[in-house]
Amino acid sequence: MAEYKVQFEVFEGPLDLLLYLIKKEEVDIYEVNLTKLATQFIEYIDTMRLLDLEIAGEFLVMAATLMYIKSRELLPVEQQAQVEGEEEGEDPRWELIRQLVEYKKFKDAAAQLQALESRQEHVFPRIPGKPDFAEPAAEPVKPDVSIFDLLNAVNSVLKRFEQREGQAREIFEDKWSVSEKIESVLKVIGERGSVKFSDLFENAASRGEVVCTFLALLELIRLKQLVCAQPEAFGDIEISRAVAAEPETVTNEDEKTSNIEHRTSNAEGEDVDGPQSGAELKENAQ
Amino acid sequence: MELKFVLESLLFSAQKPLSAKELREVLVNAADAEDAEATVKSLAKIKEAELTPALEELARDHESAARTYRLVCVAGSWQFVTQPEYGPWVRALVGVKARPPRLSQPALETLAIIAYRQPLTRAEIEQIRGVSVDGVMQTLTERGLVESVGRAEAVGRPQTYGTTPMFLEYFGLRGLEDLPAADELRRIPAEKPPAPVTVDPGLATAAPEELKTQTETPAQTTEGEKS
Amino acid sequence: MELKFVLESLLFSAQKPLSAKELREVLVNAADAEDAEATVKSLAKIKEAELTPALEELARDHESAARTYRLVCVAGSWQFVTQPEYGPWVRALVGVKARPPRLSQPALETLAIIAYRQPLTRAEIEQIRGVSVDGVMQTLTERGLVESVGRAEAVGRPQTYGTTPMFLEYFGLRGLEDLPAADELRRIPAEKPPAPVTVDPGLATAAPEELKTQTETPAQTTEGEKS
Repeated sequence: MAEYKVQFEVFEGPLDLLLYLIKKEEVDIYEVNLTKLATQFIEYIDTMRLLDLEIAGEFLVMAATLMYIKSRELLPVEQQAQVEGEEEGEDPRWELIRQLVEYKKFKDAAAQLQALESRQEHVFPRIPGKPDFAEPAAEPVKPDVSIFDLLNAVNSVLKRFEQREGQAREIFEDKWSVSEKIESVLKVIGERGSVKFSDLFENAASRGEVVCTFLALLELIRLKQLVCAQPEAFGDIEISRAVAAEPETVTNEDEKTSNIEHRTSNAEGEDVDGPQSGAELKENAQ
Repeated sequence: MELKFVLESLLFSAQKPLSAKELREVLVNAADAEDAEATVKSLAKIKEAELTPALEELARDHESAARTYRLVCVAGSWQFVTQPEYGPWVRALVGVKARPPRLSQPALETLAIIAYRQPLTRAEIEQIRGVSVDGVMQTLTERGLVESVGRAEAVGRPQTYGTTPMFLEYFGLRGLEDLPAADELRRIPAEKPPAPVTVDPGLATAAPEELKTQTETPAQTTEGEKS
Repeated sequence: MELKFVLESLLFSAQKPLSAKELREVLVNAADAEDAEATVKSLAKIKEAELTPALEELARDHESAARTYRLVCVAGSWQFVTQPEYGPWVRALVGVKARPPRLSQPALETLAIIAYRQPLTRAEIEQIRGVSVDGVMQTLTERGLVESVGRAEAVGRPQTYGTTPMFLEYFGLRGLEDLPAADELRRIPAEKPPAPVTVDPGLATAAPEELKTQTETPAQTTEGEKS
């Protein structure tokens, strides 16, 4: 009885149970005595009922099919032929055996997949450490950020600084000059070959900057340093260096050393690792 | 510099599996380097289609070297893996492989049917298994092992299912052609005999005997394997 | 299971070089697994001294196999390495995969501050940005765009940061003097935080005065600043 119970739990369906019964008989599927098989199958169903197990509908359908097959076998030959004639050669025995053969193949295939599955648990890919020369310094990295991004960042810093401090109005005065913009446009085009018109203004932080950039472009086009092209109607204008034009060095008044006093503080951050020492500070200030 | 060795050095150093396409990109990139030498440049001309035979030869090399690792192609990407028998030690080094729980018997059966017979409808799967596959199909879909691949040209245009690249990865298969005994299982199922079966009077087992000769293919393939 | 092969499978799967001692630990750990089989258990008894001859034999095996990689021992640790002649390709592989993602906005802002104000301390950067820059500084350092260039003449002698040659390369600049003029940024007064707990207010401002001269011309400061 215990054996029955265990077996019932593992049957995937009526076909599975039939295969189990055939296996027990140790015969080929094609040689199985279907009448006997039908009897055994129905006995199992009865046992399942007896054990109060839930019987799936598929088992009952199969039981009915087997009963039908069994009953046909008991009919006289003439009547058998009659039944077959009605069904246009649809022999239920053949249908069942075909189904069992096919199901058996997939059951075997499933077992092979299972073997592969457990094998894969023991297969490990080689994941080496990064080679030594993976250090960024050795790698010529393609710039994926333009100088405009950097300028944009500068402007964000300024904007936020102003918001935070609510001061330094002169900081926000546009400091852009046309000559600076000429320089930066040339630099970008020298670097990239060509640039989209919109890209030049994409990151402009202020109206003043846009104006300066635009004037710079006009100036460069006037000086035949740059050419504009619009590959498709309403498309973006492409700006590139004019052919054979020597890049004119546009010198820019060096304003980098500001007159405004830099008041940098070195207030403690996490870089300060020692205790504060007034004496040391004084000494440094000397 | 022989192509196969260059490919070996790349796959040996790669941190993830690489497809023939990706390997070709690397060959091209290497040739693009400023200081690229003639040999490096020459390999950039190799076509993607030429890489596969070289990779296969390489895999065979490692197969015959019979060391503790192999070069395998899983779902179109090549990688070195250790042999499963060294799993207990490698696991102690790198930790247990993160893998979903093992598939249940019904799930494996359903998956096998889909793998070999794809694309097919749910009704077709159920016909082969003889039971409903609703719950199982949900599990397989959720685990990304099968997916809907289209619709059948049948009444109601039901969805058809097929396996995913994840299926290949999960079982460590190069492609569907790598499935065990694929030829046999993919064969179109035996059709009913052309003419009505004549049954020997009174003999229950006669019909199947008769059938065997008429449906050669299934008969041959399962014959002899007593179940 | 021969020891040498187990060691090979381990070194083949390892992400970093392993010493004989570490390898022995793995053998012991593997044997400690619940389901460890007899062979796995037996190898746990092997002494560290016995590993070295096995490793040396393994290295010789790979030497004679003459493939594109070798097993080498560097500073007492064993690892597989590709032969140098494949460097051009392996380097291209790294290049392909290591293409860095775009810099985030916080990273760009921090970089801008460093570029225009270098050398400066982390505290100064944070003061200008108004937020902590811990993660961002790490990214920038890892990407090789900024580096420590010295120490400030201030309490605790905090590290100062500046941009690297890589930074110039990254943005296509010939030098720092090529940075688009952004006087405003250079002019933002960096005050000390409102209420420093540990610093004597009178003294804290003194040191920055001193720093002033060193931060005026960013292009030049990196030279004389090393401490």
